[in-house]
Amino acid sequence: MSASHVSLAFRRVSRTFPGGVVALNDVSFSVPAGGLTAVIGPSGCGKTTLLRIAAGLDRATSGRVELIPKSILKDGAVHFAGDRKTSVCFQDPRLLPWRSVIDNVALPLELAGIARADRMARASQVIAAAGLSDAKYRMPSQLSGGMRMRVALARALVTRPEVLLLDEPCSAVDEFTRMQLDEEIRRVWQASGATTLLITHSVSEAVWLADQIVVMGGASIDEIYQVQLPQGSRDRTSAGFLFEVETVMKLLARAAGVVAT
Amino acid sequence: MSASHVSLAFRRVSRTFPGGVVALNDVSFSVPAGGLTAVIGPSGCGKTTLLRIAAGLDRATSGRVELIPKSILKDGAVHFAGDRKTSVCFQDPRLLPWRSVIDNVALPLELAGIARADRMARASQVIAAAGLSDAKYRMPSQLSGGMRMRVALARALVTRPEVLLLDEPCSAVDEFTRMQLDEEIRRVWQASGATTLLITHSVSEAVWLADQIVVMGGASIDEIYQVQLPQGSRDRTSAGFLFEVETVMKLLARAAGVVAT
Amino acid sequence: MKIRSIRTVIAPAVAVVIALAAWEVAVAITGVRAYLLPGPLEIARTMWLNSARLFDASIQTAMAATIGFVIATGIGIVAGSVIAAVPVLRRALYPLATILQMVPLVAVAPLLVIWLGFGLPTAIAAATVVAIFPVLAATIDGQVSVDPGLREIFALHGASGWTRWSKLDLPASIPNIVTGLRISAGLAVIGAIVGEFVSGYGGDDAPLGIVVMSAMREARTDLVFGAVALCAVVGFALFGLVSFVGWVLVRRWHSSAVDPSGEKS
Amino acid sequence: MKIRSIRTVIAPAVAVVIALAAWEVAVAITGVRAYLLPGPLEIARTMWLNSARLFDASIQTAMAATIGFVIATGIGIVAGSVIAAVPVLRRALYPLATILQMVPLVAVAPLLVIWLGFGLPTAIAAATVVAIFPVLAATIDGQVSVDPGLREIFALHGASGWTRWSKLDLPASIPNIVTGLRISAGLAVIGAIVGEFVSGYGGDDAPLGIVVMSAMREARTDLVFGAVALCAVVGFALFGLVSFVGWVLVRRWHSSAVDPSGEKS
Amino acid sequence: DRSSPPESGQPASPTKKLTSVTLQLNWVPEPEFGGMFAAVHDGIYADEGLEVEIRKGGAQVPCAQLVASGQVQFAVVSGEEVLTLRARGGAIVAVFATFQQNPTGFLLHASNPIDSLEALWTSASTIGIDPGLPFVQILNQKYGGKSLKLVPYSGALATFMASPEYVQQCFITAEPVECQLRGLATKVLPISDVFNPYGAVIATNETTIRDNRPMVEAFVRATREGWRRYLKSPEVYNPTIARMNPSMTIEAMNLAAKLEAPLIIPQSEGSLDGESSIGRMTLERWRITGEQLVQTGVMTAVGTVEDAFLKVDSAPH
Ligand SMILES: Nc1ncnc2c1ncn2[C@@H]1O[C@H](COP(=O)(O)OP(=O)(O)OP(=O)(O)O)[C@@H](O)[C@H]1O
Ligand SMILES: Nc1ncnc2c1ncn2[C@@H]1O[C@H](COP(=O)(O)OP(=O)(O)OP(=O)(O)O)[C@@H](O)[C@H]1O
Ligand SMILES: [Mg+2]
Ligand SMILES: [Mg+2]
Repeated sequence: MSASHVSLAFRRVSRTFPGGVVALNDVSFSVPAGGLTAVIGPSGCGKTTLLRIAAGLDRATSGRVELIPKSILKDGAVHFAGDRKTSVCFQDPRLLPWRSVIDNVALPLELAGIARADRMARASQVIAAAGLSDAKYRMPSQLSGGMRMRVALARALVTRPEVLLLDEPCSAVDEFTRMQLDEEIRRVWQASGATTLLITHSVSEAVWLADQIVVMGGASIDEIYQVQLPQGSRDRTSAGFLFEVETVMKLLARAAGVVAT
Repeated sequence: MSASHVSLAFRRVSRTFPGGVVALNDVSFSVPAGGLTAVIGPSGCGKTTLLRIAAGLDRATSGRVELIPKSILKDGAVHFAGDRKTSVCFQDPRLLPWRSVIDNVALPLELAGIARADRMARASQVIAAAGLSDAKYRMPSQLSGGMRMRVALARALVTRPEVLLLDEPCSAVDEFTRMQLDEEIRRVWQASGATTLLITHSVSEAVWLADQIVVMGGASIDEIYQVQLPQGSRDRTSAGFLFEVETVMKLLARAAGVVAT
Repeated sequence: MKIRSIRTVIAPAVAVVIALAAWEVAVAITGVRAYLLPGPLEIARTMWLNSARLFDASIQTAMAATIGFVIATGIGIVAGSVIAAVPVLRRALYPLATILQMVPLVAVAPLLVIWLGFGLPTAIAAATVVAIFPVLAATIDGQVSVDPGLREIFALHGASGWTRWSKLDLPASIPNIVTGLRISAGLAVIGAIVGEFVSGYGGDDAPLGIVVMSAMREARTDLVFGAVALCAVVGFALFGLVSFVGWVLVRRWHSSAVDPSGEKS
Repeated sequence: MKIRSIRTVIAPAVAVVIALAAWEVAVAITGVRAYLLPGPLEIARTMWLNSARLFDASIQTAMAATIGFVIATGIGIVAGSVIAAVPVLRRALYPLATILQMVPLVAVAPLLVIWLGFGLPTAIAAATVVAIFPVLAATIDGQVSVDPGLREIFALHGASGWTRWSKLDLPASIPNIVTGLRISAGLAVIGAIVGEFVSGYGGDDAPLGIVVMSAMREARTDLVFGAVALCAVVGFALFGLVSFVGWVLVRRWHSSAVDPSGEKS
Repeated sequence: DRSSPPESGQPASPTKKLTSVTLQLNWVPEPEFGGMFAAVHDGIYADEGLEVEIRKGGAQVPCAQLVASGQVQFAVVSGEEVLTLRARGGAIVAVFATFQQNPTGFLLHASNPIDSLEALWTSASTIGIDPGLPFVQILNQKYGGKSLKLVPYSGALATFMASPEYVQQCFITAEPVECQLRGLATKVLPISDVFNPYGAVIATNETTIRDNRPMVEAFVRATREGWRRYLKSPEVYNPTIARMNPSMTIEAMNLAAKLEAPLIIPQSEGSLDGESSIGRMTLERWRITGEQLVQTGVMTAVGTVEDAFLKVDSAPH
């Protein structure tokens, strides 16, 4: 897999919903080609809105999103074609209720016209990585909440995308499953060189995965923090790691308007 | 508010789903009257199934759930009447899409026949505690994912129930909002003396709130841990707290079959 | 908002105009005889010449159709809700209700006439009978498929019967019921017309059904089509009303009406 | 599973038996004349005495109704999907389609007979015309209200048109379409009967519509009701088939069919 | 193939190729079509080189339009339908008038004190009648009829049988017979006194006459002969009719045949032996009907009544 050459830049993006809710106010930052940027911030601060605009599913009221070199600009919205290989994992699983786990995971491959045997093989692989091999042929209604989210994550990773947008993919699972999934995300990210935007509520997840952490507070950016640890050799128990987590936690506390205890 | 006199006991509860998935295998423990027991365990280990059986929404294949002193036993299933004041917060928000936030939160009071002015006042109070005052009149489709879960939690807390069953109520929110919600849960729990079962993925949440932590691994109980800290004066930064967290984390790691790093 | 409502009116108007123009041209080209298929212009002329009679007839028929439709709506929603709520009834009566729908009206017409007499009551009864099943079926299907997750919320608070119905089942199934009502609206008009075939009064205050019959008898196909056009107008008015009410009820929450940028969980 | 399917058959059978018994008793008590309303026993006797003729007639009518229903299903689903997919068409044609439904069949019957000739083709066309709208409306409403969250998944992968339709819109709207088909099933039979009214068959193989007409003329109300009962049987068979197919398609995922203990997000 | 093959009489000579034609009835097979069935039964059509398929009809079958547009060669329609459709541009032509006297009337319970059209039309009765029948206008113009309640004729006799005050239109040889067989005493007020078009007219279209006039004439001759035989001994042919219409008993058919004979046999004709002029039409009668239709507003002008019917001589070609 060659590294992605697409970088994702938000330029003064604002979004006001009908009714007057300002979800984003003048947000600017960029995810370098092949980089992994995490977005953290309190609930309701506009993270999902940001991701939806990046995915072309919503439009900025002003400002624009650029995909460089291949940018398509139109009223501030980016429209991805299928071949652009963008994957999104939404905050809710969004599985097709009439398809089994493996058929849900294989859906993007199916839509890309990949042969059945191939797509089953690749889907099985990510399903195994998500710890769902036993549930491969179950229907969504037969899964636990965390399992459903893992299926959704597997579906996002199965295409080895160029641009990967993840909205709290691990929030419904326990800390150990989360670590496994983090490893899978990193594996896919590194193998494909995808330009990745990860929304998360876990600071340690952000520090472990990201090059850069965007801390949001109420509709705008509070701080952009560059993680000081080298990729690939991060150790959750090391002092350096804990220090970074502490630092980001403070930034988040400030953004959330809470005095950290 | 008087303390609840209902204790919740699981006696050799097993649940096998049609198709052969064993979700619970011989699970026994009890939540003392007015106590708060947390359940932690890897994704898919049977936590939600346990809660559903306690709520009378699913039936144990064998074994039974007892509500003491008022136990109603019938084929291992417990059927709550409305006056029993059981509240459940499910893993997914389950809001009525045609009702605003405040009308969703007030629903249980409305169903209990409480007058409009009263229920609006009480609903406004829990909505404020959940940090949603600004969004009181929005429709569910206008909320962020975390906000929806907070509405669901507020709805569970608004009745000051005798038995409170919470299924990962805080998984979709950031760590600071989570702390606020934890405080609200504790406040309601202590004020009402509700016998509470809390499913969570956050060990520190479990340690901060619970008297007792049930650690599950693959369909059965791995360990039942009594938290050694006095209720009401727990400090997340104290050495004692961090030690407890460490200990429970190890139990969870063993249950999850992961070598803790 | 404003642009949208203008479009809602203009688009079907344009479609109608195009369809009529195509019809006129087709009639002119094929030279089909007027007693078989008159062109829209000729029909319009006939309607104009007979406007007083046709107006009265339309009012009569509209009344029968509307009253029948309202009754069918009431019965359909109530009976559908009861049937949906009680599994035994659902199994037993849903199939039986379909039979009701399949009895050709003309076959029971003598009975209807004896019970209800000639004129409006029978036309109303016919409209009701024909319009009831779609509402019933849609109500049942809508209420049976209410999200079980929401059901559980109500069950936990001991809400059942009337409370659950009014606060959950009914609002949740409104989109289905509106679909059913859209179908029923048209059928009510047909039912009224057929009812008039067997029970309408002749003379000056003849309803559309009788106008159609006598025009057919006199081979006045232009008048037949004129009357048919008015049937369509009546039905269309009912349909529009239903669609509007449905839109008002559902716009705040149902996915098809929600702002497309709103995320839905 | 087995118990459930037995119940599915027994419950309506019991309901039918109860309804028939009540009818017989009511007829006996009120002493209503047989030429107005014969009791079920007398109707059964007549059906038995005319079984050969009625059997042939039912086959004829069933054929017309079934073929019409199948055609209506095809056109309804295809046209409904196209209309749902293109907003301009939806605004323009949905209202227009309702008009189609409101044209009384008898009024256009001469045209149908002249274009399609006698017998089966006209009866099929009539069944199709009458049955098409419920499928169309249900298809449109079902596909318009597909979960926008799932829509976005497909949009992101550049799936549109045929792919999105076959893999998302169609499966997601199957429950709606099945409701529409349930309504259409009954209407198709009515349509076939009315079609037979206008396109009499020659020979000995008269369909049910003709049997009804001639029996009415001769005040043989028992035979009328016998024929009507068979109309109901035909419609009921179609309805049952639709319900069964719907159940098979949906049972694995739709909430109304899922194991009630299954949690749904 | 739905035609009834000849079962007796002289079979057609095998060398002669038969021309297939269709006759569309406007009701189910009954004695009012007896002559045509007799002609099929005895092979008279076949002798004339015709293979005739008789198609059942019903209340809603658009017979006049069908024959005018050439879907069938022949159809049974009413006299006034020929003129109205011609006024609307239909190329329909009458070739044989079965009923010399209008067979339509009003059916009343015997107990009903009304005994004339005038008494009926000035009463407050409820009358079941097909909307759009022209004689209603004629009666209105004559007697007013302001207090009458005109309701659609449902085709069902049950309504009549259930209500003693109720009056309905009838075919003189059909409904009264049914009532008589059920022991219900009735009386009939024929409308031929005020409106007397030909009844059960066999019509064809102008194209058929232009292209194949000999065939049309052959058909008329054979039909005429069929009627002569049928009226002489209807019981021979009624079983054939009954086979196509099992809901009417042979007994009822025999009775109906007796009742219809005086309406069919021209008044000039003493007996049915030898040559017959059954089915003949006169310009005078057609013109009167046309004028009445203009009077009622159904048509605006009488037009060329001469072209509305075709006289076919009885003499063999
Ligand atoms: N309706 C069902 N039919 C079959 N299997 C089911 C059904 N519901 C749950 N299961 C299975 O039962 C097991 C336990 O599910 P449960 O929802 O209790 O897990 P959980 O501990 O709540 O997990 P999570 O933390 O991911 O929510 C899982 O393997 C799941 O796949
Ligand atoms: N369709 C909408 N209409 C109106 N307001 C909306 C809409 N969607 C979102 N909002 C509002 O916009 C703000 C940002 O929402 P967003 O979903 O981006 O938050 P978030 O950062 O993803 O939160 P969470 O962590 O809880 O998911 C919230 O206040 C929300 O209520
Ligand atoms: Mg979000
Ligand atoms: Mg769970």
